Amino acid sequence: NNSSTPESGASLTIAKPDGAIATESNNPWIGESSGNKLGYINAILEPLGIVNLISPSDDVKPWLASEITWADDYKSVTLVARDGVKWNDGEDFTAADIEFTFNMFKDNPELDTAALGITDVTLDGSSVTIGFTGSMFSKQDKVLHKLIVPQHIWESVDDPATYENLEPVGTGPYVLSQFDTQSVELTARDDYWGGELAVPTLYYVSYNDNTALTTALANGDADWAQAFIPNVDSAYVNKDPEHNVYWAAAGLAVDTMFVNTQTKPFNDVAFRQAMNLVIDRQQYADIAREGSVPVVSSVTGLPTPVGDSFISPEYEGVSYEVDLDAATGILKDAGYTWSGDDLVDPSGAPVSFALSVPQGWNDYVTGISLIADAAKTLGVAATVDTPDSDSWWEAKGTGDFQAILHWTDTGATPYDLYSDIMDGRWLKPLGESADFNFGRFDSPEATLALSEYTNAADDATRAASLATVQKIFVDEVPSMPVGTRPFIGAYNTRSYVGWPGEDNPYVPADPTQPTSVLILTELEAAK
Amino acid sequence: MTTDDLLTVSQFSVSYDVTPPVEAVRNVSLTVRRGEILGLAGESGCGKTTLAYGIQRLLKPPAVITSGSAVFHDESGEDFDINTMDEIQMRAFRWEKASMVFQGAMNALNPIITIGAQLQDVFSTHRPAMTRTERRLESGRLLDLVGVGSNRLRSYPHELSGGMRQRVMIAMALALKPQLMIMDEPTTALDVLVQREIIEQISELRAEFGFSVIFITHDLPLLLEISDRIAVMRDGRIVEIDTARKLYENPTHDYTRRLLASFPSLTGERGGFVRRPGEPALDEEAGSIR
Amino acid sequence: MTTLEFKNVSKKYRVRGSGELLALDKVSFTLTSGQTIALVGQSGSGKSTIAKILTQLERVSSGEVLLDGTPIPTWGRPLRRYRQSVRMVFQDPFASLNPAHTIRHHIERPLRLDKVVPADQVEEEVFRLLNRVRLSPEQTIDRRPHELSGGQRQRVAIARALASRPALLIADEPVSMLDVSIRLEVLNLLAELQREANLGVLYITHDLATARHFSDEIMVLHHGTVVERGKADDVILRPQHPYTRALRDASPDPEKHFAVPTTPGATS
Amino acid sequence: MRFFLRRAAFYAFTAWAAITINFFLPRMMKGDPVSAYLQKNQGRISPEAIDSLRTLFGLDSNKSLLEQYIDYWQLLFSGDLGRSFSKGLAPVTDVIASAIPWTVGLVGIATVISFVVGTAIGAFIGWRRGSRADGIVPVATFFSTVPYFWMGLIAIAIFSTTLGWFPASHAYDKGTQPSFTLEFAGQVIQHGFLPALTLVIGSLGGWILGMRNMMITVLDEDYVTVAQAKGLRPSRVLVNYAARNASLPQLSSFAMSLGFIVGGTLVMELVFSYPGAGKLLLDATTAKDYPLMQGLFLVITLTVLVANILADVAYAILDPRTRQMEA
Amino acid sequence: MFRNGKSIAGLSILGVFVLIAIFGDWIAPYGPLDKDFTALRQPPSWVHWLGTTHMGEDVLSQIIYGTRGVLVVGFTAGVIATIIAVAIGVTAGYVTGWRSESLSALTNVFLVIPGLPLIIIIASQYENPSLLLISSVLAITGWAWGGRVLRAQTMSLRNRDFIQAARANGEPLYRIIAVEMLPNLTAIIASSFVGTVIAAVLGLTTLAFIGVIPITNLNWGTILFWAQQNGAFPDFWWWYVPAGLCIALLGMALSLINFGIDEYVNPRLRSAGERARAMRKKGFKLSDTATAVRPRPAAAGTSGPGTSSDPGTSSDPGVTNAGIK
Ligand SMILES: Nc1ncnc2c1ncn2[C@@H]1O[C@H](COP(=O)(O)OP(=O)(O)OP(=O)(O)O)[C@@H](O)[C@H]1O
Ligand SMILES: Nc1ncnc2c1ncn2[C@@H]1O[C@H](COP(=O)(O)OP(=O)(O)OP(=O)(O)O)[C@@H](O)[C@H]1O
Ligand SMILES: [Mg+2]
Ligand SMILES: [Mg+2]
Repeated sequence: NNSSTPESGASLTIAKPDGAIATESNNPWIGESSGNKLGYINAILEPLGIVNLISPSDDVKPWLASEITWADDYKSVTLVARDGVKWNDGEDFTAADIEFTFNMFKDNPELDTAALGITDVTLDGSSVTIGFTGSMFSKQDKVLHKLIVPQHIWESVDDPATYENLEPVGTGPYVLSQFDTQSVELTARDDYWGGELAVPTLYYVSYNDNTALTTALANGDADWAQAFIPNVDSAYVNKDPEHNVYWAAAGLAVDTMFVNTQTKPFNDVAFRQAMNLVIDRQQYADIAREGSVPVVSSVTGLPTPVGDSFISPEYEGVSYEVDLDAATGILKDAGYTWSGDDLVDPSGAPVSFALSVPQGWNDYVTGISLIADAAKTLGVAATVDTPDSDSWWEAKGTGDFQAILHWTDTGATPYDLYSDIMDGRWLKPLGESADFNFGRFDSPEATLALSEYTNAADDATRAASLATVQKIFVDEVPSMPVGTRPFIGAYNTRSYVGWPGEDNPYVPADPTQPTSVLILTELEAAK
Repeated sequence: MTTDDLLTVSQFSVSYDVTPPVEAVRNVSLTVRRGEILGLAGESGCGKTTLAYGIQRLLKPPAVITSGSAVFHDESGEDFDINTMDEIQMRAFRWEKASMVFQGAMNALNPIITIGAQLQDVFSTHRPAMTRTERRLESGRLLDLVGVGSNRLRSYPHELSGGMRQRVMIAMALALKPQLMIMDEPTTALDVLVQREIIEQISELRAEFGFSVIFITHDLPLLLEISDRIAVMRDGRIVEIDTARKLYENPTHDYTRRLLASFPSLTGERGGFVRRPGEPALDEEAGSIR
Repeated sequence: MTTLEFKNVSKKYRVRGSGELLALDKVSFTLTSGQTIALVGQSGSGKSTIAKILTQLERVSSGEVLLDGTPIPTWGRPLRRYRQSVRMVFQDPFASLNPAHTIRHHIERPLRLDKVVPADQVEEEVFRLLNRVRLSPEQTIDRRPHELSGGQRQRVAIARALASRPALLIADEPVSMLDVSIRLEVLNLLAELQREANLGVLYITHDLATARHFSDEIMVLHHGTVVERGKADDVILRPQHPYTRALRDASPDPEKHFAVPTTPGATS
Repeated sequence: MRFFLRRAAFYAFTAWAAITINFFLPRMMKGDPVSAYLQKNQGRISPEAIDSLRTLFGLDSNKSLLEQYIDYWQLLFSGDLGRSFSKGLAPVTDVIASAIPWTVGLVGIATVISFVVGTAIGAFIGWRRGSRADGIVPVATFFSTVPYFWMGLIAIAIFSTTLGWFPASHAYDKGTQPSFTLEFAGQVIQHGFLPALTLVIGSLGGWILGMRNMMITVLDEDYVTVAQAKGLRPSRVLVNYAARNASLPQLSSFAMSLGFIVGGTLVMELVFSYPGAGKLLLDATTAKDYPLMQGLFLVITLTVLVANILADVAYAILDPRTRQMEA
Repeated sequence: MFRNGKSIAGLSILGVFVLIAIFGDWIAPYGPLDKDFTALRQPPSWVHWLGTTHMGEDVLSQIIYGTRGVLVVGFTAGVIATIIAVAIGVTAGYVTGWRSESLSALTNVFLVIPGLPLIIIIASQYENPSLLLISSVLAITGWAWGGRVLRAQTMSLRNRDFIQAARANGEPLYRIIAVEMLPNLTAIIASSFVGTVIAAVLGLTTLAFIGVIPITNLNWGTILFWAQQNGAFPDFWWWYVPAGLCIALLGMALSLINFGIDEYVNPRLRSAGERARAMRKKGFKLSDTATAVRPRPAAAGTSGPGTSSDPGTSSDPGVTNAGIK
């Protein structure tokens, strides 16, 4: 089935590497329900609007809400329900469904895994206004990407957390036609509000691991997946270079080396700056991520091009460069010396540190091996630890480490990225478990600037505070970004075209996101 | 035409082709007469079993028959040269003409199959025309004959005593009314009372059916009682062969004499036995063990 | 003078599936050093059970065993001292020697265990013992059991039993597994040693002929009870109990067989 | 009768011990389901969700270990195994029910095939010892020492990726639903062929060798010679007198080998994306999904015990001696 | 045993691996983790005999260094498992009644418990588990089989006369077990030891492959883990084929040793193996049901008529009639 003639009416197989699906549950609020795990729930239920996380400066695309109006301080939003949308059981979609859905989060906070903090939901004809405890500026996507469920079904549900929703009713383009532990089949609606759909049938399939998934993608058993494919060219793209596409679009999240800023040696800014200068981001992208993700280049840590519009003028075009001389210069200035090849700190102690990531997280393990090698160029004895993931997780939270690789959250703004690294709101004393800012970077200015950024009511204030944040980030090196965390998508154009891609990045090509509904409606049969 | 001889063994040799080769039976010649019990005596390892198995071609590699012949003179007048038969002929010959009772009955019966099934095996192989019922009836009759009882057909070997097992073996050997029955130490593992019963049984059956028996044992007193003629073996050769009485009263060979002397008399006074003080100590033979 | 007395000894075995089995029923007898008693009986009559009780490999169910009038100890050092004076030769010389050890080990162990001789004389004593059972020490001492013939092995077993200088020796069918031609030699050897060391011997056998010649007294065991006991010749030649008679009549006896002329092959 | 009572008591004890261990083991593990969940979703779930998840999983109650243990037994007896954290809070019984048939089906069949074929080959090699057939032994042994996952991956590379003869994954084609049709059966066979074949090849060696060695021992028994002396056809001697006796020890190893099914199947399921209990167990273990782990442990333990009981019964039927002698 | 062809072959292969394990540092052309970023995923060449990994590490060097981890874990696990198996199995076999039954039940519980999760759980208790710990865990899940075999064997030894003789001589219990019994169990212990080593090697590599054992402990399994994680299957054969073959080769060597032990314990197996072939050369067929007839003097020149028979069918006469009248 690797033939290159497009097949009209071909089905599309969407795959995940997550192991057995086991039992059917189309509950959209449970992360591990079959609907969420395979992602097919996103073809059945739809969000309010679509935020393009790989190009946040794009306008938000209204979806079930035909109008989206944020208050200036982003503490409330008013949504107008789209007209002419029908649930797939024939009922009309109304604003009351939006109201119901958000009320459910308000009443069952355990379902609100984004911690939106909804205060009130008011229905006013065809519009709904939702109020929040805090500013949603940096969480716009999380609000708008909530899937809307039908009130007439869900109002009689006792416990929405365990409701299996076996006959899912949604507004989305597809309906569930057959569930099976091997594959889930969805068929296109002919009364979809968004118009005709090119793909008549979707299959969602799970493979037991990445290798099996890669094999399936390569031989055409699977068409579309969000999966990291090592050595992507030879394993996948080259199997059908004309049609196979692997697209990793950077979002506003990075893999970064959190360093413990409260203990030696990373409590010294000079040492952090020096380390930052010897880490080779290109090498990380090439080797640890096997060339399949974009490099993080801006010194602000913001991935490009997604973050370009957020980079303060001061750092525009300033890129990470490996500069051993500069690094040694900084160290010398700070009083470091060398004994033979070994770096000695001003107090006379040799400098060493341990890098750790859990065993089995192989790109990270490769990553820290590279960083350890880089540290050796400074004369630092850097060792690589790969404890089991539970020990690592615990140590990470309590700050019992010197350096780890970790990710930051992603969002429509750089807020998550910076906040996760340097925000005082996460700050916990060593020994207590922190959820972010693992390195215990303690900078009231940064905390203040971040808070100003997310709570501001105007763009100028935001720009100013973001610039402050970036300056602190660059100067004090609270953490060292090493790579981007892109949205990955692998698909082929044999039967369908119209995919998002390098040249038309309208959403990430991730089939498990609420935004994937847009892709499903954009696909066209290949000629 | 039938002769008086049932089996003629001449210049029969068997060796085990190991390094160095063991010549277990050397140029043995003997005849078994129709209806007689021929005893085969000799110490352990002298080749009794090898000879008995050898004339039935039952030995497994590395045994080879290196010379001689064993000719079976059938009632019908036909002669079978056992050494020239092929495997299929051999299979048809076995049990039909000559059957065996093996040393150690516990091991000679398959422990996980009923004795009935093991008896019926013989019929289904050699008498394919028999029906299942006939086979069962016949097997039952055989068990009755040897005094085990046809109700034991469904018993497993371990459910029977040693004596009963040996009788089952004898019943099995009788199944096809063979003309020759070879018994390799059939009573060695049994106690005297049981041994006596079995010996009597064999004598009775022989009187009834008229088959010949080659009876192997190292228990000379026993042989003397039951055999018509006795062959004494040593080192793979037959050193003396004669009627039981002659052998007992006038052993010509030294070895026979020594063998006889190894058995103190139950009721008499003979034997080199030094129980009572004052009698001379051990004979010289004992020292040779050193 | 050592006396071992069995007083109303009964032994029950617990048998899986079928409750209990009375292997010995109120058996009483006395064995003194210098005396040989033969214990004969059919298979399963309880002969070996008596031997096992004597060596304390099994305990009595009721009754008592007295050594010189005192009950025999059942554990610890006293038991070991008791065992030193009562030794056993097993039926199967192929099984009673440990295939993994040399002859030296087999004979040395009791010497060292019971401290029969000072440690520096052990070697000498081993040689003496081997010589006594007419084995050449130089040739046998470092061999393993599988390198010896059956008769030689049984001699080693006898040497081992004698090593502790026991007062009483129990021989449980010591020659039934041996080749005919060497049985008498071994028995003669035992008899000789018995005389020399003034041993008390319990000779267990089912062979009436050797029992008669080897022992002073014969004790006939039937289903766990002693049915007859008396001077060896008396028991064989003039049996009182029907069971003894049956046993005797069943034993092949060419002398009797050929005394009356019979047709060949027919049994008497 | 006593024999069977003793066996029953023994099985009851084993079951109790295994189930108790099953209860305590997961609780000795480090980490908890929530952090396992966050780890698995690296960055896709914000730590802000921790509290919601704790409530969701019902981890916010504090009960002593003993109370939990008692609850666990109560739930067991009521047939309720709880809900699985890592499978969308689905009832554990459902999750297991969806996986067990595949494991038992494929691996069970493969084990049986490998046992039957291996025993047959072993019997043949033992019978014709010294012949060229002996050459099978080293080959089979080689395959049984090859790591299974490696063989599986290579088999996929050759038979699936390169030659395209067999599908590389799953138990049947996507878009079909299990049904009792010929077509579905055909799919199951096609998908199951490669995993089953590799499983069989990987485990054949042990059976062949065990049977061959046993055959050689049995062939020296007197009753085999007797059977030959009776003039029985060689095939009959082979089947009724030699192989039948020689296969008895194989049978008890077979019962034991059923216990290794789940461990052995894990790698197979991983490599061939086959649905089944092994992968489920690994997933449950990494996700700290106690309810699912316990449920699987329970099912596995009971399966093994039942298999052993069956083997015991079969042994008792085939070997009359066991009925009398001790276990 | 050391004169057995199979054991010699097995021991030689094992010997080579042991040498590699000991002298790995000298033999290996590169450090196992030395990265050559200019030579990523290179097929075998003169520079890198077995090619390189995705980070430019030399596969050959990794295999050489990995040998040590495999052997150390395999043998340590084997030793520990054997100690447990001997302690529990022999005791359970020697004592009687409830003591024996409960030890046997313990053994069975260990046979029933799924080993893999047990390994994962125990291993997860420790940060950076040492080779010793991994071995112990593999041993804990792997001793039961040997324990069972040893129990059965001990039970049959217990009633043997020489043990009874030792008891009757008043030997203390520990001596009976240690001096009288154990030497007779050595072959079985050795074979169960070799068996657990094989199981431990396979277990270790499998666990490393599925990523539950720290990959910092370089061994052949971790090589395969990295290969699989980095998409080596099926294109980069040099990365995964040698490690798999090494495992199989080591397993094979150990199996050969076990064959040797088996044949030592049970001489019939030996005659079934090599001697059977020798006999075939002499013209015997072991499946023959009739004894070969081969007159001595006539056979001087030829190897005997028996050899001329066609080995094809079993109904074949197998013995040609050398008519002696
Ligand atoms: N398979 C064999 N390989 C080599 N030699 C053998 C083999 N079988 C028997 N022998 C030897 O052949 C000789 C005769 O053995 P055979 O079994 O015939 O003796 P036997 O008289 O029956 O002894 P027993 O009274 O102990 O049964 C012995 O020396 C024996 O060692
Ligand atoms: N350990 C045991 N457990 C149960 N029953 C036993 C045990 N040992 C012996 N018996 C039984 O006790 C009875 C007497 O056995 P014993 O061994 O004393 O007989 P024996 O006279 O020595 O027989 P043999 O001449 O065959 O050696 C027999 O019925 C036997 O089955
Ligand atoms: Mg014989
Ligand atoms: Mg006895």
